[in-house]
Amino acid sequence: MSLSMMETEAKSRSGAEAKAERPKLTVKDFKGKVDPDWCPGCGDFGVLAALKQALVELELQPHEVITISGIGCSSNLPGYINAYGMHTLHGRALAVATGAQLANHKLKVIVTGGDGDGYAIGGNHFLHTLRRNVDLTYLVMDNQIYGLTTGQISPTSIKGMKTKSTPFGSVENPINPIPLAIAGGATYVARGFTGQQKHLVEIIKGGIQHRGFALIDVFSPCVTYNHDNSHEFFKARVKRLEEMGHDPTDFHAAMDKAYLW
Amino acid sequence: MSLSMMETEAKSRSGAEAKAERPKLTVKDFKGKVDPDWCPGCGDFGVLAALKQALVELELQPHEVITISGIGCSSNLPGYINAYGMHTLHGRALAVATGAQLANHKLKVIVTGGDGDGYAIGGNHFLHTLRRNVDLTYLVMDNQIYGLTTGQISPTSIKGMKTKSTPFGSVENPINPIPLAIAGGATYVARGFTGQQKHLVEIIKGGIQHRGFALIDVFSPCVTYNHDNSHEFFKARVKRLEEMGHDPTDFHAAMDKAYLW
Amino acid sequence: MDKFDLAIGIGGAAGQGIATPGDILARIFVRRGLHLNAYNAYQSIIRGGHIFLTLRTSDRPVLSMGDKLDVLIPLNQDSMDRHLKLMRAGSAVLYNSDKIKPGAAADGVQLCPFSVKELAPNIKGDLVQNTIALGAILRLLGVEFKPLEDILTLQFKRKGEAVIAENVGVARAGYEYAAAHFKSFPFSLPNTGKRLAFLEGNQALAMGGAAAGVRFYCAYPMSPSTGVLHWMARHGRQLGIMVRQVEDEIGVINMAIGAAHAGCRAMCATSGGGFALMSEGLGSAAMMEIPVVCIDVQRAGPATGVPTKTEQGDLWQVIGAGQGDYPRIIVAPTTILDCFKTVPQLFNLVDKFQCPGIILSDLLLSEGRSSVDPSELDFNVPIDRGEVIGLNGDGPPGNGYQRYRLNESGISPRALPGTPGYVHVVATDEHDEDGVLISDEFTNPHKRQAIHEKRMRKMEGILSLLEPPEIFGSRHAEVTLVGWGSTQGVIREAIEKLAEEEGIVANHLQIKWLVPLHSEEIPALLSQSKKVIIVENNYSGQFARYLRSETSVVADGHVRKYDGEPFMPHHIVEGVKAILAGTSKKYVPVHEVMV
Amino acid sequence: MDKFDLAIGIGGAAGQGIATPGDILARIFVRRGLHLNAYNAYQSIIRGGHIFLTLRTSDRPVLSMGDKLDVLIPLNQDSMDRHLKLMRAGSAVLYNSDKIKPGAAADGVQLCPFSVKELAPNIKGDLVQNTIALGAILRLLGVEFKPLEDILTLQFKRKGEAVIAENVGVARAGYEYAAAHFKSFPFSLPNTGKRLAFLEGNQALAMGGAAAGVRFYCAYPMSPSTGVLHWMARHGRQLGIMVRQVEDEIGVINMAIGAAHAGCRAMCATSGGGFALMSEGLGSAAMMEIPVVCIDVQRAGPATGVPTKTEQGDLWQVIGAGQGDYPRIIVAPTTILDCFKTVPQLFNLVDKFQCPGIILSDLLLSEGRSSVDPSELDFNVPIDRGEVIGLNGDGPPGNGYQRYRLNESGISPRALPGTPGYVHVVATDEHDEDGVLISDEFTNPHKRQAIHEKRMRKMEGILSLLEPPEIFGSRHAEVTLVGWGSTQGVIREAIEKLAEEEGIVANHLQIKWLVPLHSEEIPALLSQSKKVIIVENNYSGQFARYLRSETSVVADGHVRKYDGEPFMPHHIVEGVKAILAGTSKKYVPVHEVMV
Ligand SMILES: Cc1ncc(C[n+]2csc(CCOP(=O)(O)OP(=O)(O)O)c2C)c(N)n1
Ligand SMILES: Cc1ncc(C[n+]2csc(CCOP(=O)(O)OP(=O)(O)O)c2C)c(N)n1
Ligand code: SF4
Ligand code: SF4
Ligand SMILES: [Mg+2]
Ligand SMILES: [Mg+2]
Repeated sequence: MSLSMMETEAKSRSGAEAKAERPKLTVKDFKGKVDPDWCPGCGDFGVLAALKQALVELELQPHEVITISGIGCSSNLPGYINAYGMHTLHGRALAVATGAQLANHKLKVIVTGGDGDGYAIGGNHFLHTLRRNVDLTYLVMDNQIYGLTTGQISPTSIKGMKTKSTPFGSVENPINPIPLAIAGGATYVARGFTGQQKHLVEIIKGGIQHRGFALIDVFSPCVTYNHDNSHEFFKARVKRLEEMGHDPTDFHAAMDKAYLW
Repeated sequence: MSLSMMETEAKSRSGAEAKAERPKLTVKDFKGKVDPDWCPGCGDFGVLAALKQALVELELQPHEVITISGIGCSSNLPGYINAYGMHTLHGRALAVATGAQLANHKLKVIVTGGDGDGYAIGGNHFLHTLRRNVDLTYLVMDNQIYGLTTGQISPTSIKGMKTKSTPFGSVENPINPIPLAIAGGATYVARGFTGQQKHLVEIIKGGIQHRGFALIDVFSPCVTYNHDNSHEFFKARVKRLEEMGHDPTDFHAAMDKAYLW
Repeated sequence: MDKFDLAIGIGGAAGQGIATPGDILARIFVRRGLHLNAYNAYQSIIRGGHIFLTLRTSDRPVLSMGDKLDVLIPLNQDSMDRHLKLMRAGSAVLYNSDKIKPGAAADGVQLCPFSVKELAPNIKGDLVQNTIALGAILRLLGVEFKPLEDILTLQFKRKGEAVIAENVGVARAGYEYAAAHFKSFPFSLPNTGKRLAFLEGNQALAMGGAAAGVRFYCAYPMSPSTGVLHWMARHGRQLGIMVRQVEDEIGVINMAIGAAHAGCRAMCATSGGGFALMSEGLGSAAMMEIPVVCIDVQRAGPATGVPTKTEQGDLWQVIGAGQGDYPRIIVAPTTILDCFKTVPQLFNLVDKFQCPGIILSDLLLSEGRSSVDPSELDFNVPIDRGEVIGLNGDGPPGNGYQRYRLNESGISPRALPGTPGYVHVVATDEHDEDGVLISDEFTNPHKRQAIHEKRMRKMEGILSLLEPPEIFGSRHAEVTLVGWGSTQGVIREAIEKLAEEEGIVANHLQIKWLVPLHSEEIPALLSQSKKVIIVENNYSGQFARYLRSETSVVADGHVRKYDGEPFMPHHIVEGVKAILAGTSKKYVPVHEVMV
Repeated sequence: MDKFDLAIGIGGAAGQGIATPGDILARIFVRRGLHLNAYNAYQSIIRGGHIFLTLRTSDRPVLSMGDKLDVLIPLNQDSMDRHLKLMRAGSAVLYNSDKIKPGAAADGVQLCPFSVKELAPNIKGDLVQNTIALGAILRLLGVEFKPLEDILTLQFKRKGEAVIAENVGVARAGYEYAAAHFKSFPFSLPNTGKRLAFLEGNQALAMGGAAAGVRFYCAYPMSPSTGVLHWMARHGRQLGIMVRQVEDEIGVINMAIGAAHAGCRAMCATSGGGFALMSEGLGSAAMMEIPVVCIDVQRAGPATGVPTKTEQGDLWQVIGAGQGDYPRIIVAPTTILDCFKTVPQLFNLVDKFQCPGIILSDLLLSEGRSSVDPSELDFNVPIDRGEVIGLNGDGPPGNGYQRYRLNESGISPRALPGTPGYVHVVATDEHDEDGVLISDEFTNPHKRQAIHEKRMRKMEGILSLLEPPEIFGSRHAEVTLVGWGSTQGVIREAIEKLAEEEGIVANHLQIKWLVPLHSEEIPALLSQSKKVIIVENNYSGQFARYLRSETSVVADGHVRKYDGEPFMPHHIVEGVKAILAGTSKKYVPVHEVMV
């Protein structure tokens, strides 16, 4: 599989805008009210860290940002970061976030959730948010499993995967969110991996600066319920497209790379 | 836009199976209990005619077929054909049809609906039916409008289209179901036009014979509420890929052609 | 002087252009200060089928479509056949004799045939018969031609002189033909001097939203609620209301919640099926404590049901919507004007109490039309956004701000995202005063109980602000008719009829505020009644059962209708007679006409 | 002889492996024919937090988790701190003294510290303390070591001799250390000679489905209902049940409806939030007249609420689910065994009456575990598929078959798709006897009324087949406790306590069949009661309000709990005392332990 970043209609915000002199903050300033209760080793720690880092580097302040999630282990993120937050219903984060963004364009709206939340029950909002191209940054902590409900297949689980709901192996083909998002009209699509923090921070910053909808699908291993797709599994397989000399604006290339996984 | 047909994992049924000698039927035998109450000139008449013709040519009998629809003008089709039928809730036809097919593999399940029913409210079932690849034939009467509710935008309405819900023009990008279906993992994807009956009959037959999920998106003009996409509009624009010498198994080519519209 | 009361029925197939003559007549009536009620019986079909528009006008407020027709204008044979039998002595039937043949008419019914071929020999199309009939009916009503000429001129202005001339000519032909061949009515159309407005229920709901300062409206089309979306889409721009059509109703309610959380007054509308899909979202709004208003325009159910027919069948759905107990307000406006007034009232309540509000309308109200005194359409209504921090710029320093601070009222000030110093998280999971989840690591039954009670305490505060219902009519009535929502007008009229025609004195209790319910006041009022009859437009007596659940009140009888058509006054009159006579405890009228 | 009744509490953090010793003890108990009840108080968290398992065993049926602990095994300091204060004279506390320090204990509480370092010096990992404690507790209970050795051997068979030896060794060390250092209980664990089974509620529901001949099961995971999916997924293959995880709950209910229409018995399960999403679909099943069963395992709401805590908060949601009036059956099983028995009962009813059926379980029942007499788990239950044509091959010639033929019972024979000669369309739009839509061109209020009445007539037929509820206990009781669904056991036990400890004679009425309700029988039964107290696990008294809506019965008092934890017997006892003493009409107990 591949870590990628593709931006059509490249309209990044001029860094300037953000630059109005404002207190220099550190990641500590974004520490939430409580510590994450994720399992030790959960990939989501890496996404949280990268998000905080990105916010610091973009010189955003806690009250300017709102993180909006659905329900899932990953969706608990808003409780672990010092910013405005909404912990909405399972699968509904994108719809709520769209409403919030349309109602207040000044908000930096960051949607944080899981593969089940976003691609299973939330699939229809996902499909239509892609084409609506509202200014949202969507961070999917993709662990190819339902973590919070203790381990069932998700839409990104590979065929044959054995889980509590598929003890004899999943019979369904997984979706690949990257080509799907491209075909659906997304204007910024990236894939990250919690094992590559620098790259992850970069694509999150890119997504937040991108004017329009940005999908960032992050391989974020579930150490408790998904032993097929472990940290090591990804480490062994991920490539960085930029390093592979990929031109982020070439649609075909993007489609090819999208299928590398 | 283009009329196309793409079949990966080409596992068409041997005509043989259907050939066990059985009464020769005509389209009259598929006439429903009541006549369609569609507006005179509605494209859906063409889809109904092509479907009946396809069933006749495949030598299927009314009791072997079940048409399953949601709600909409197009979704009224099951009432107009002599076959088993279900007129389910708006947007839910694919889910119901999947259940019926899984419960009785012998049934030829044909799902008939509209662009709003299938791609708007039914979008999530669409997305997941694509990858599930259950043996269904999905006929979408795509008129780029909500007909039954007297004219609002649908997900396939072109940007800028003026409707009762968008009197100043739609601000949203339409979805293109063809590339979406391909990226979503569909194994048979075709586009038809009610103005080209022979081709339409062929792709419907192909879809029914295809083992797995077949999406057939048919341009079926709404003469009452969509004057932007009229019969003439399509006539002037549709090309036949087969005539253009398109190789139905070339993925890239398919993706290109998919975007021809 | 005797009350002037005239009902005109225009019937035909979908696509025959019944709306136009209806609108023109309506405009002529209200411009003369006459009151009006219009009900259009139609079907979920674009062409064909049968549509029947009942236009009733009077010099006094018109409460319902009434029981009788004075004028019938059948635009095709089908409509003639369905309705001629209902026409009584003194009435007139206007029709195109080229295509339509009358059947047997009752004595004293004036048949007024006219030939389109003769009167408009060289005009093509079916619509011309409507214009001729228009001219003729105005003549029968003793109205001068001018008002019709003015309206036609206005109407076809964009189409140019020629079209105007043609239509005015045709109308005049009808007018003069009637003068020469038909007997005018013994009265002529009054003119009260003042001018009235003319409103559809959905339009009133949308305008009520505008008056309430709604800034975000989204919906997924669903009959019979779509009129609200159409009005908002057309007028949103100049009113500064963002309007969006969403992929489905789940998206709708959640998008509205997002907008509301960001500080907008947000509203959406749907019908029963869409409401079912929204029910989880409504509970989440109550849990996060975000104010949002949802309109459910009821239609005949269950499931897809009869999309173009009316019913009061969603009461239990709306009361039960969503898992668990949560605070919310449910209100059923009683008239089209009340639709307009209810929306701002409800927004002030949901903003104050930070909970969802649901308006229960129905097809009768939402797609019905009625005259309204323009002075009643007040857009400068009081607005109370409740305790909101950051609505107008930054708030005071928010040291130690707690979103869900426990208190007596159950209302904790809410801060809008973007406000410095008030950073917090709202959650659909159970949480503590700080918004920290107590569903996982910090599970705590005592905190759970306290915060749950805080939310539910709002219901007492809400009830204390709601206007209690009152008995309308004589204290010494033999029977009290109880209704809710849209049936107010027809019940009032039935009560008049009972007095006039049957010598039965009935009074009336109409319930508007359903949740919370005035469960002290209502039984107190009804304890004065000799008999109680509940009138509602559904099968199972949803309101009767709800009223009983809150008050133990058991009615002496029930009048129910669930065939898709609204009550006509005589249906209720017959029901009350049957019940008082003891021949029935539950009376279900039969709808005479096949519309 | 005095009843043997022992409760063991094992507490610690998620991930400390509390389940294993729990299961082992449970197995030892049921193998001796002892009855058992297990309740696991846990949280929506994968690691950390606090979990507390209460295992209660007796020589007589165990009705609830009870009020007291005889043995406490805290696996960490947190659990020691939370529970030691609850331990009373005669009880024992076993803990790893290397890591855990006791606080002040009440007199007569035996503290039983053991050092893992000493007893298992060269074994790594936290889990070893569980095994040592297991050995020790069995010694205190006067059980020989053999049964534990057998089970450990079985348990670790796959892991090989070494592992077996290690675990058995550690367990024996604990066993012997206890013998040497701790005082055994004055009694020893009885052995009734027979063997009992041990079942979780969700497992019982799934097995009930298998017994009923379910052929299609689909679901979207949602706590606390997911156990049904897991059981089905694991056993579906060999049972010939197709099992599918679907993209969302809307897909679930509609897929189940499709499978049911094709002829399978189809079932699905969810919790409140998922049920909200299914509500539209359930109404459509009733409209198309397709039998389907949906289980709602309630959890604390509203919205996401507290996913791992129990409540009876969905009653009104389930009663109101979906727009319009439609026939359906709602049942709340009263015990874990009843979960198993209810599913086939309900399937026979929904098949006969061609409507949806809803089972209301809750976390207490679905994730609770109880001993069951294996002979009670009868898989050869009577199956009645109702009037179905084409189920076993083709039917008789279907000349003029009408899917929705009107008749007395409201039940029209249904034909399965694929059957020659019975081609028809089922519709969620209103339709005539032929299945032809009457929502558009053919709108017809008379047909609408007739077919709506036909559907609703089924409710009378259903009621006539339901077993009416009965009063349990003395006819001359001072008070009747009324409950519904899962609270049966704890209410029964509270009644025993009231008699034994307070000299208060109470009897009991537990309602299982909720819709349709025995609205004649229930008030008749309660009219014999001196006082009526309704006990339920929610804030607003959902059952009390529903009962009143159907019967006007108003209870004299209410005991309610809505903090997420289930009732313990003494909560109800205190409530009844307070209400009888007149100090309170609505008693809400405080849950003592912070689990
Ligand atoms: C309507 C509804 N259905 C089901 C659930 C139960 N549920 C909570 S989280 C979850 C899936 C979580 O998977 P994912 O989104 O991938 O998050 P992860 O835990 O893997 O990070 C489910 C099914 C729910 N809360 N609401
Ligand atoms: C839950 C729900 N929401 C909305 C509706 C109203 N509705 C019926 S058909 C329809 C859209 C029809 O559009 P389409 O599927 O494109 O069919 P067409 O009429 O254009 O053939 C809508 C919104 C409904 N019946 N149910
Ligand atoms: S269960 Fe998996 S996803 Fe959830 S916190 Fe643990 S590791 Fe992370
Ligand atoms: S409204 Fe449009 S889609 Fe509907 S029947 Fe008429 S032409 Fe066809
Ligand atoms: Mg996941
Ligand atoms: Mg359409």
